[in-house]
Amino acid sequence: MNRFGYRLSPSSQIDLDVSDNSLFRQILAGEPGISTCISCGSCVASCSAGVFDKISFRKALHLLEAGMDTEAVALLEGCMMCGKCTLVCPRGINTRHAIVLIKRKLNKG
Amino acid sequence: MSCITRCPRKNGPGLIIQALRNLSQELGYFIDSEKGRQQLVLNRALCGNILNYGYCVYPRTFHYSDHPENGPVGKLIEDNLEAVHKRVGSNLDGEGPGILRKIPQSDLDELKRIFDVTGATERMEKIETISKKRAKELGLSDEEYCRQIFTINSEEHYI
Amino acid sequence: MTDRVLIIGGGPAGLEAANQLNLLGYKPVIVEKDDTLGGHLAKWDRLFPEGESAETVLYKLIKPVEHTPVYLNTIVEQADKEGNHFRVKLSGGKEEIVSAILVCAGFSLFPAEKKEEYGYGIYNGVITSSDLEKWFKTGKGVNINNPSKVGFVHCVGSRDEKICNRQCSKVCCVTAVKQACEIKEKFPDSEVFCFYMDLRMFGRKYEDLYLKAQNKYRVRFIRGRVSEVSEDFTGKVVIKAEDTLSSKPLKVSLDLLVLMTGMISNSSIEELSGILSLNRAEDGFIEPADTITKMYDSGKEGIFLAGAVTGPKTIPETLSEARASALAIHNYLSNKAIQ
Amino acid sequence: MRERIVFAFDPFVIPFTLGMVFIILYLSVGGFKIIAKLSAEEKMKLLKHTFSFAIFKTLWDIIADCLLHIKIFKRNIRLGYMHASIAFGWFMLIFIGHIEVMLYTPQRMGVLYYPVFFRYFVMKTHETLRGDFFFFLMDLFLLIVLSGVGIAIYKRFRSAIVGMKRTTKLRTGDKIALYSLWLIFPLRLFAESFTAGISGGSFLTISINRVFNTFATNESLIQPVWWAYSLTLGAFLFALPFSRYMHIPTEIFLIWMRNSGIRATSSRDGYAESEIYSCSSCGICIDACPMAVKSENSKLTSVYYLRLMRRRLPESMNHADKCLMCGRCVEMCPVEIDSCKLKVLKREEEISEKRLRMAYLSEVHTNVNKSDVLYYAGCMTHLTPVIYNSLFKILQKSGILFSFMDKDGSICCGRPLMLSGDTYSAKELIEKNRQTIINSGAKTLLLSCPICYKVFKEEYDLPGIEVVHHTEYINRLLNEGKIALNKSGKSFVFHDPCDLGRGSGIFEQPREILMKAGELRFASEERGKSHCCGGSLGSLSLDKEERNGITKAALATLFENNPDELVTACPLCYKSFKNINGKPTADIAQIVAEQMV
Amino acid sequence: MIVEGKKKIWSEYQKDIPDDHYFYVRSCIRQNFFPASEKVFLDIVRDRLGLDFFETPHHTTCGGIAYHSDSIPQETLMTIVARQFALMTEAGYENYVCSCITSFGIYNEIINTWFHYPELEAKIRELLWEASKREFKIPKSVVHASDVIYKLRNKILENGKYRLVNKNTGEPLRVVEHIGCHYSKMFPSKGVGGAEYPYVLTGMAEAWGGTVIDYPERRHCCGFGFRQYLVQANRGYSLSNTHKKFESMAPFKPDMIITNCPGCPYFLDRWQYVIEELEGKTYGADSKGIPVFTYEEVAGLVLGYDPWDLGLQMHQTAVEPLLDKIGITYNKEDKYKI
Repeated sequence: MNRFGYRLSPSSQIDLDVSDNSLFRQILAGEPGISTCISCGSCVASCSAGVFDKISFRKALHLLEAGMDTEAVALLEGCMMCGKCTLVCPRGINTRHAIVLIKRKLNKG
Repeated sequence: MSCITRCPRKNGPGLIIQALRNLSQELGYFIDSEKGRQQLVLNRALCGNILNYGYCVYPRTFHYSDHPENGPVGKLIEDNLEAVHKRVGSNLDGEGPGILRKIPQSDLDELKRIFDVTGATERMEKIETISKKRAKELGLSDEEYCRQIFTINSEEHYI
Repeated sequence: MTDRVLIIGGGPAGLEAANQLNLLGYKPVIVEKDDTLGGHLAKWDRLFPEGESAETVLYKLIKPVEHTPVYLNTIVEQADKEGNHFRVKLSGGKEEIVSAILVCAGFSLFPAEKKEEYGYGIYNGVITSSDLEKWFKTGKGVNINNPSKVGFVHCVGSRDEKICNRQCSKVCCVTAVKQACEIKEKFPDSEVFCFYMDLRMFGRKYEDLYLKAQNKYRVRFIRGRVSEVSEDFTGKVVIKAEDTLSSKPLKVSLDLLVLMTGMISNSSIEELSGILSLNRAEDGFIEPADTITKMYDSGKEGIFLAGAVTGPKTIPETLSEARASALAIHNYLSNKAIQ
Repeated sequence: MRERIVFAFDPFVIPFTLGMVFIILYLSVGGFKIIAKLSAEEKMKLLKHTFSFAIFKTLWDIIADCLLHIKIFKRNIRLGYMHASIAFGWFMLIFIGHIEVMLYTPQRMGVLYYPVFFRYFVMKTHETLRGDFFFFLMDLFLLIVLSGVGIAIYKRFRSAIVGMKRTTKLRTGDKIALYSLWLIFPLRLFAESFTAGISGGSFLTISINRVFNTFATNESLIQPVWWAYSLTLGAFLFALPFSRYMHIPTEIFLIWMRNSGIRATSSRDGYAESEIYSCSSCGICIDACPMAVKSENSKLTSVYYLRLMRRRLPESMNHADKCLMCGRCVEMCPVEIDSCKLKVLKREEEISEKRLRMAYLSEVHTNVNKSDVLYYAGCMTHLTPVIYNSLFKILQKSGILFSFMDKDGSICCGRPLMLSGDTYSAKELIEKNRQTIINSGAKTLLLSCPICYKVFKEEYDLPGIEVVHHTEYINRLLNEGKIALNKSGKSFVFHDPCDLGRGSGIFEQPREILMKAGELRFASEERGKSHCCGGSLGSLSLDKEERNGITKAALATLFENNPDELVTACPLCYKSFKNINGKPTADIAQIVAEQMV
Repeated sequence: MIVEGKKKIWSEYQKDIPDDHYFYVRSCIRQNFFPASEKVFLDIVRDRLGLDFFETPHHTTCGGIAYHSDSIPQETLMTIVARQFALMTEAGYENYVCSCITSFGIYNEIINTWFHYPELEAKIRELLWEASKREFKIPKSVVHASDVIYKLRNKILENGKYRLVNKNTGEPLRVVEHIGCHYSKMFPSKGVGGAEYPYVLTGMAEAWGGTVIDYPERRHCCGFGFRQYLVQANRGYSLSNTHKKFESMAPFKPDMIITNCPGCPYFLDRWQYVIEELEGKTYGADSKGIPVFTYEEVAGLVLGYDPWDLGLQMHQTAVEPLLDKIGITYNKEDKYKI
């Protein structure tokens, strides 16, 4: 630590002019349904992994759209792909497809 | 307090936070959080200044070592405090009215009585006793404990 | 002698009531404080949910009552009950003897400059939904050239204790989504944001409009009330809000910010309610006798209510209330005739 | 019979010879490449298989599939005859050709082209019964092949006669190979007929010789006909690797490898490559695929996938993602290409980062109380509680103690994760479930979801524990008399869930149960050919409308003989049908629970 | 920017500021870091303008910082404030002026709380009597010292020697006005010009010839945050607030910053030094930092006081560039002569 004993703490504010949500746009191209998400949380409520781990597809979408890719993917890490979220989604979004696309895009670096 | 101007339901989020902090001190939960533990150094500094000098902030207790951001000018002011204050016309530790005057002991006693009567002293003692207990549990001397709570920031507050 | 009925307010409610009263054989008289009929509808471009043109709707309402006597730029100055008639003094020295009065004075749009933190009237990039509607209709009023980023702020002057209008104005969410689609239609490569607290798309086909805005036009809906608006060095409007769904504060600079101003009670209603001694709620809207079964009844004999004077309403609701009041007047006058 | 041409060579043989050399080289290089890509263990299997008695079964399979095409006969007799006649007929022509060379001109044994153009190089000296016999055979098989080619030509214009609604369009490579294939045998006929006067022939060639007597014996015409024959042969051989007919040689190679137990491990190389080249683009899988109910999706069926994979084009990913993994095309494919496995492998290659993802599993402690029967609902059954409630009623009635493994939230069985391509993380789930099951000390693992059943059966190593689906288990309870059903007047149709029927081979048990519960009616397509319900987790990218379309198509086949109630045995099928089916839909456990005595 | 829009809002927030007879209370922070400012204030109002500003030596801190750092409960704060009012009542004054914005916020908050909960006021009266045998009356009006200077801004201009104008280019200086959060954010009607566009400092700057910059983060907090600064571990948060403000005002290239709360100049000034040390980044036209002043210092400069009498040597960010811009004569040597 520097001689002052503290550092400039980074702002948690997202600047939409600068944030790069290219990953979100790629996923959107692959699964256009995610643009119709109304954040009702049914997916998170029915999530099998949600019982054990902090996993939230809804929040991941939001973080992705704000360009915070690493935090978004960290939320999807424990997904078991069981597909219950797709079954309960009132907007009929293929959430499982979106999660696969995210996992694939992420590994390509 | 910018939140008060903006709340469409006329609430005061800032005041609610303040009430919660007071509550956590009353019920003793403050000791379990990093920011809560800092209350000890705050009480000692602020209440110390008020009861001893009648000011919330007092130059003689505002050490450059604790406030390096005061910069070289701050260091210069601290090194020749009396001279600087005389130069700018303050009445440091002087009698009668004026800047940073010596507040008569009678007024300080009144403040002490106000502290006793309104529960401030009781609050300070509670913070002291609980903090001493925690310091002993952590096996730290009082000085080390204060140093720790004064400087350590786990920095997981902005995720 | 056929009964004459005074209709205060020449908006959609007044026009429809006049038409119905004509059909029922009465002689309605419309008093309108502005210089044109149609109220806010006349200043509107397209209506939700399917974008019908406001002009054609207005034409359909005005056409059947073109022969009805209308006093423009006139307000009611005094009205006293004489037996079962009313002697009504109108501004400009005119006078009418009528057997019933229908109050359909409508609503006023919330003056956006009262919401200081949104900078209406201070920053050029900030306009209201009615400004935008006027621009769509006439191209005049505000200048909008190819904005690349447009923001819509919901609940401006509604659901806000600070400006004493705690109620929801019902129509601005749908209007915002409609206008968002219209902006994307006109400027396809613009980015459109909607800042909302709750998206109240309550009616039929409104959800389809919302769905279209989401997947066809890719309007970005952010749940968070805009806290303040300012102007950056380049003249762009910078807004700050929190995306409460990812609990992250955010800021974005926009070329255009549209404030969805809500419906508040008509500015001239205070004086009118005094004249007719109607009882007003504390937010200024007139209280009907019974909000469920008797929306048309003002509680005073011979005086009836219709439309947004009793609270925010969509145009279909306003028209059906106008018809209900016309019928109520008919029942009132016909059984009065029996006595 | 003696040689007519001195050096037994004539320029017209060159195109054929070049073609033959080219195809032999191409095949050997391809074959070598495939074997090289196999793992050492797979190579051992190949060797072990070749030098064991099993090789005879492989030889029989090759004859049955590649020459006689028995599987296609089962599907459609005319289609079967067409394939068999050409394949077997051509094989016999080559085979007998070699015998003739061996008998009459043994010194020409090594010459590559000799057997093919035998009739040109020899002159008939005197009648021998043996000679006539061979000539007769050659003409007979030529006639058979010609009949096959006739049907093939006709089929190309009206494919319905062979029972195929849709087939694939021909690409340029296919066209060259096909048209040259069509020309080879008629030209051979003319060629052999023209020289029948010299080299002799049999009923076919001699009769044609006489018919065209005027110019048949004209010396100048013989050369061009043989040239044409050789050229078409050459053209066919050169075009072969770039056409669908490459499957002729590669299928033999494939059967040999498959029978020695080798399966695809990568999406493009090794065994997979031989599968891809064995696809004859026949298009049977287009009709088979439930997705093809929507015309755009028929472009995404397995045949097009294999084509794109063959040409290494990236668009194949869309096909791999959309596939329902229902296995119907694999079931119907005459060459038994496991395109589902290939597509899953393709998905696996997309998730390159193989690392631990389920860190939270270590902190999960599902305490399961000891009992013989352990019931695992799985994620889907949690969405359809009526199934496990009925099942519990049945178990209680038959006095069986059981414990509910994933009562408060299930750790997924791992199959959906594997289907999505992340087999590495799936192993973490499998390992966790495995420990829980083994620690519970159960003897039987009861499942109500076929998707879980298949993965528990294939991927889990559960020593001493019987994995059983609730249809099997209920049937056993009924047969042991633990429970009994009173027949209701209702008529049922049973929908075979893909993973239960095709996937795990359970067809009879559910039907036995339903026969005890009421009148069982047939669906137009059932058992191995049962239509996917549309809800399959196999597909990643199908959207809601497409799934509903598939469900409706499946319902059409199920309600062909309008039964009162549709019964299935999978929570996902149940949920997919329930929303759309007007008529009552139930899981088999429900029926049993309701009609239990 | 449509300036008339702002003027319309300013016209709605007319605050009545008494002309004379004030009971003056000092600010702890101002006395510590900008002592000269308080001296100049009294010098201007008493000597130059002859107004009656009474200061009793018995008044103490209002305890605001301790209250906002949650060190003392609300009753204690209220009793201390009650004692201050008692001193005023004993001195026979009715207009209360405080030099600190935090205090101004405290007084407004307490008076408003008592207004809504009279029983609390009664309880505090008892506690005060019990502790110090004093009686108090609620002041007729409570204003902040900057309101007074705002009211006298034109008088100061008349006696002024310099104006906030660039000497060589003749252009008005680009001034950033920063209003203390507790001035009008809690009670907009208590601030001149309301909470969104407070006019108290703008009025001064424009009266004395400068133009005010409206940058996006103009209403953002300077970062004091009480316990966010007093405890070293949290200072990172405090620093990031000021950093955000400077990043937002940088494109406008301001010449100076004028503030009315004592804490803000200390942080806006010192954090520039720390940002330069930590991030190596400086702001301002010639990137030698933006000098920060209290309104009294600016008033003093306009009136022609010697910069070193105004205590400008106690600033960390150099003020000389600005003095040269205005054309104020000063001699370098005795900047630090004590």
